[in-house]
Amino acid sequence: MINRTVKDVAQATEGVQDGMTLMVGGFGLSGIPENSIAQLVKLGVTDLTCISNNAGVDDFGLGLLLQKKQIKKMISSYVGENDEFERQMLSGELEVELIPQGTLAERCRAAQAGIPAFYTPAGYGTEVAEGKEERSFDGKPHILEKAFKADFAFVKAWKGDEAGNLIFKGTARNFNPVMCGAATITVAEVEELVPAGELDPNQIHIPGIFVKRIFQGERYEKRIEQRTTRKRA
Amino acid sequence: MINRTVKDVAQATEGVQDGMTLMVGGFGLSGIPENSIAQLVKLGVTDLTCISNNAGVDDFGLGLLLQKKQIKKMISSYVGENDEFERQMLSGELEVELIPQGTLAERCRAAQAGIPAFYTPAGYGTEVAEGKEERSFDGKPHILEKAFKADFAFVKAWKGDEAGNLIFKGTARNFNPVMCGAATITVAEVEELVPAGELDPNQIHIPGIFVKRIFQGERYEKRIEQRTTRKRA
Amino acid sequence: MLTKEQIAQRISKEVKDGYYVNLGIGIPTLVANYVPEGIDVEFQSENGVLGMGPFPFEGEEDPDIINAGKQTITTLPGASFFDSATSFGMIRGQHVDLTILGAMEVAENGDIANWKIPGKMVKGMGGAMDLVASAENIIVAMMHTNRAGASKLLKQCTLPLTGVNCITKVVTNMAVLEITDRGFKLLERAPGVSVEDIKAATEGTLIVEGEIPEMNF
Amino acid sequence: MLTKEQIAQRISKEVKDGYYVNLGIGIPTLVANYVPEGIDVEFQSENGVLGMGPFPFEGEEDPDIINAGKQTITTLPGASFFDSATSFGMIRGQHVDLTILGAMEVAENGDIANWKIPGKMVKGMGGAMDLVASAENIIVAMMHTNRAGASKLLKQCTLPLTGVNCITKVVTNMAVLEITDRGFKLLERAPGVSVEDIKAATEGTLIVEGEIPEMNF
Repeated sequence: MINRTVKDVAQATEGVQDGMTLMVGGFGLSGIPENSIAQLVKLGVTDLTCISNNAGVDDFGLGLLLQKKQIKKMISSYVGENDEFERQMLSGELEVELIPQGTLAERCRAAQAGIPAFYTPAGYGTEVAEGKEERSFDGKPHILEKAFKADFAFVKAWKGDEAGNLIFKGTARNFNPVMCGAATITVAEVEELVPAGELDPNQIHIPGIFVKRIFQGERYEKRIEQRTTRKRA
Repeated sequence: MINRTVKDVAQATEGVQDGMTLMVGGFGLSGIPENSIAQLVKLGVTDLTCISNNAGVDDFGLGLLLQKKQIKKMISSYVGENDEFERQMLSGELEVELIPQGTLAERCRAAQAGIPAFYTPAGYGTEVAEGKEERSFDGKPHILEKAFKADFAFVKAWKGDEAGNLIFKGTARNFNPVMCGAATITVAEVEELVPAGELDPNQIHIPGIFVKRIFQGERYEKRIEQRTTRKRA
Repeated sequence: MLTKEQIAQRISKEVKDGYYVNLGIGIPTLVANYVPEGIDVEFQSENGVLGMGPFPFEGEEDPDIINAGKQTITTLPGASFFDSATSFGMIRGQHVDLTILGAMEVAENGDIANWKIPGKMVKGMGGAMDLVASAENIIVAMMHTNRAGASKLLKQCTLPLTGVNCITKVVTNMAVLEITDRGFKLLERAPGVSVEDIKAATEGTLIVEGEIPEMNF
Repeated sequence: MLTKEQIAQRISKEVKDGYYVNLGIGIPTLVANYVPEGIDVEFQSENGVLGMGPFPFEGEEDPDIINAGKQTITTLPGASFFDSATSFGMIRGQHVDLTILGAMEVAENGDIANWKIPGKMVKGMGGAMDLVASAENIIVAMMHTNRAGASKLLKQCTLPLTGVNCITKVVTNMAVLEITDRGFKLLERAPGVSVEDIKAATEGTLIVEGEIPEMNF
């Protein structure tokens, strides 16, 4: 067994530098790597390019990095619900590249799986296709999309073991698995870190080979963005 | 819940016709859809094109279809361990297309995921690349490979539920998940079929949306190809 | 004129037994409330769940179980969770039978614009571009005209496109229309709305053939 | 001359702590037996397992747990199972640190041929083409010459290629050689084998610089 554990978030984020490209897991505020984000704020690294489906809210998630103006560019599919984001974007301080959500997921997966480029119909005939190669397959037009390149991927899982194996919970899974191994260094934080052998090898969502560093996170807030409920009958 | 169950293998294979292209899961004899293969023999359909990593052995797996000369063409990565296969191939009765194993898996996955084509380095500079587009990404040469098109996919899982959700066991997983939803009709046979709700939604390997028909198979032989053991100390 | 709830109710009749359905934010979300008993469907949400159920009871919300609108949800028996690449594999691979989404504009050739208004804050397309480029059966739920009274069913979209030649049907507060090679084919009128009213509110080519029935609910 | 076991033993010294390793069939499989204590490695098999252990005890064979050679195996703590697409994602995505495989021929530019002999029954390339096209660190384990005594380390491969410019090292029964821009660079001699012996058995360009040490085990 190859032990992938590091002792804390400080060790997990070693090597992150100004100007780097980071992948950050999560959908909305669900399944975001809370500890790693807090540490990036603490480190004060700047000029970051962040590949993440969303950009958090004003005071949580990637919003915390935006507050400190640490992000130079966001690559996302949807960036609503964040006033500071809007201010920086409209003032030109923040560069934003919007891409279709499925393309975002597949460009991560391509990086993970060593596929340099693939064709997708998403975005054909729209401004997303500008400057991209177009080609028809069976009469249906597609565009060529390329694998992302990133320096670090920060993901959050539910359980993990010393070998770096990960299990996710519910829809907190989202982009986290596809970002594992899609960057030079993948850092996984988990709610519960167990010894190797405790997880059923059949039920592992991401094998440890895709994870370079793993640690148990602390004090998960897991904020709910839209609390919707129904009344009991 | 959308119920994907059919009553038996006869109903599961309805619509299979001469000349069709079939995907068949399994690696060696591990994780092969034993019941569906037996039924295809019984149905006597011929001129089949089979996409399957291997071709079984003389008297088991796809070898049973080869015995009856039901297969016109095999698309595989490795076809050893089968004398009848060799005889038909050398005599020209059987057409064989050999492709790299990772490309085979990815062409299935591409079909499942609506990716018409992708680039891979596998096979560049070899006869596999003949007639295929070549392109370099970051200075590394790749070739363009296309998604498979198939009429039926026959897969075998360990457990499944009425909704068509599948869970695989050990390395019997192999090509089975990537063939689900990669053909017009996917037929899954399982060792144990349970009511919807019994499987943990976190632990499902293949969601039922990728499976059109599911049934509980009978009398699994699960033959071992290379029995290797060690002595107790 | 239909209310938003009535638009959703009318669209629910397009949902057939055995359909896997992706519902967009807004009116489409309401469709789930009107699917009749005996019609088995499963709702997919592109953030990674199939088999979505109703909202949770108060106190039972789980931050790890949400839909693409970031709302807390529950799951039904037979549900599954999966990652975003698998989720869009379902969508791109045409395993989802029906997609229902909102729009700012629809053109008579099936183009749709629903993600960007130049000069305004752009929030992004989310999964909409993947959905419209992939799905074979896409119904748009929208108001027939904008707040200023201008038609949203156009000869050509004026806003940046989300997808081209992709919409199959439009259900508005005034009518049900099918996109054909020749333009918007009027199928049904909302109760109390005349063909003339619909003509006046439709900038794109409107095809009216024979008697146009009133919707029934 | 080294035995097959000794070739495997020598290669085991190339396996570093923390490596994920894919072993081909034949001599490469034997390498697992020689990895020293204290070196933590995980063996990947391309049919879908990471963390392979030794063969099972008699009576404990499981037909659902095999390696790419179709042999029954066991797993160690920390192991995982996955599908074939994920498995080759590991390989193609260069997550596997070291690949060890056999060959029929290796050329001085790093080309390899190991899957097909024209006119003979062709069994297929299996995962070999993906492995050699993707991995950054590939060691070939082979005999220096064929049964007829002809060199298998060539200027150019004569058999259909498995991959081009991809091999980093070759360990034979006679020598350890590194593939460089200038050809096969001789690093070590097998005990009792002279530089002249190796020269005579190598058809490709052989680079001999300084004193060539004997391997030590």
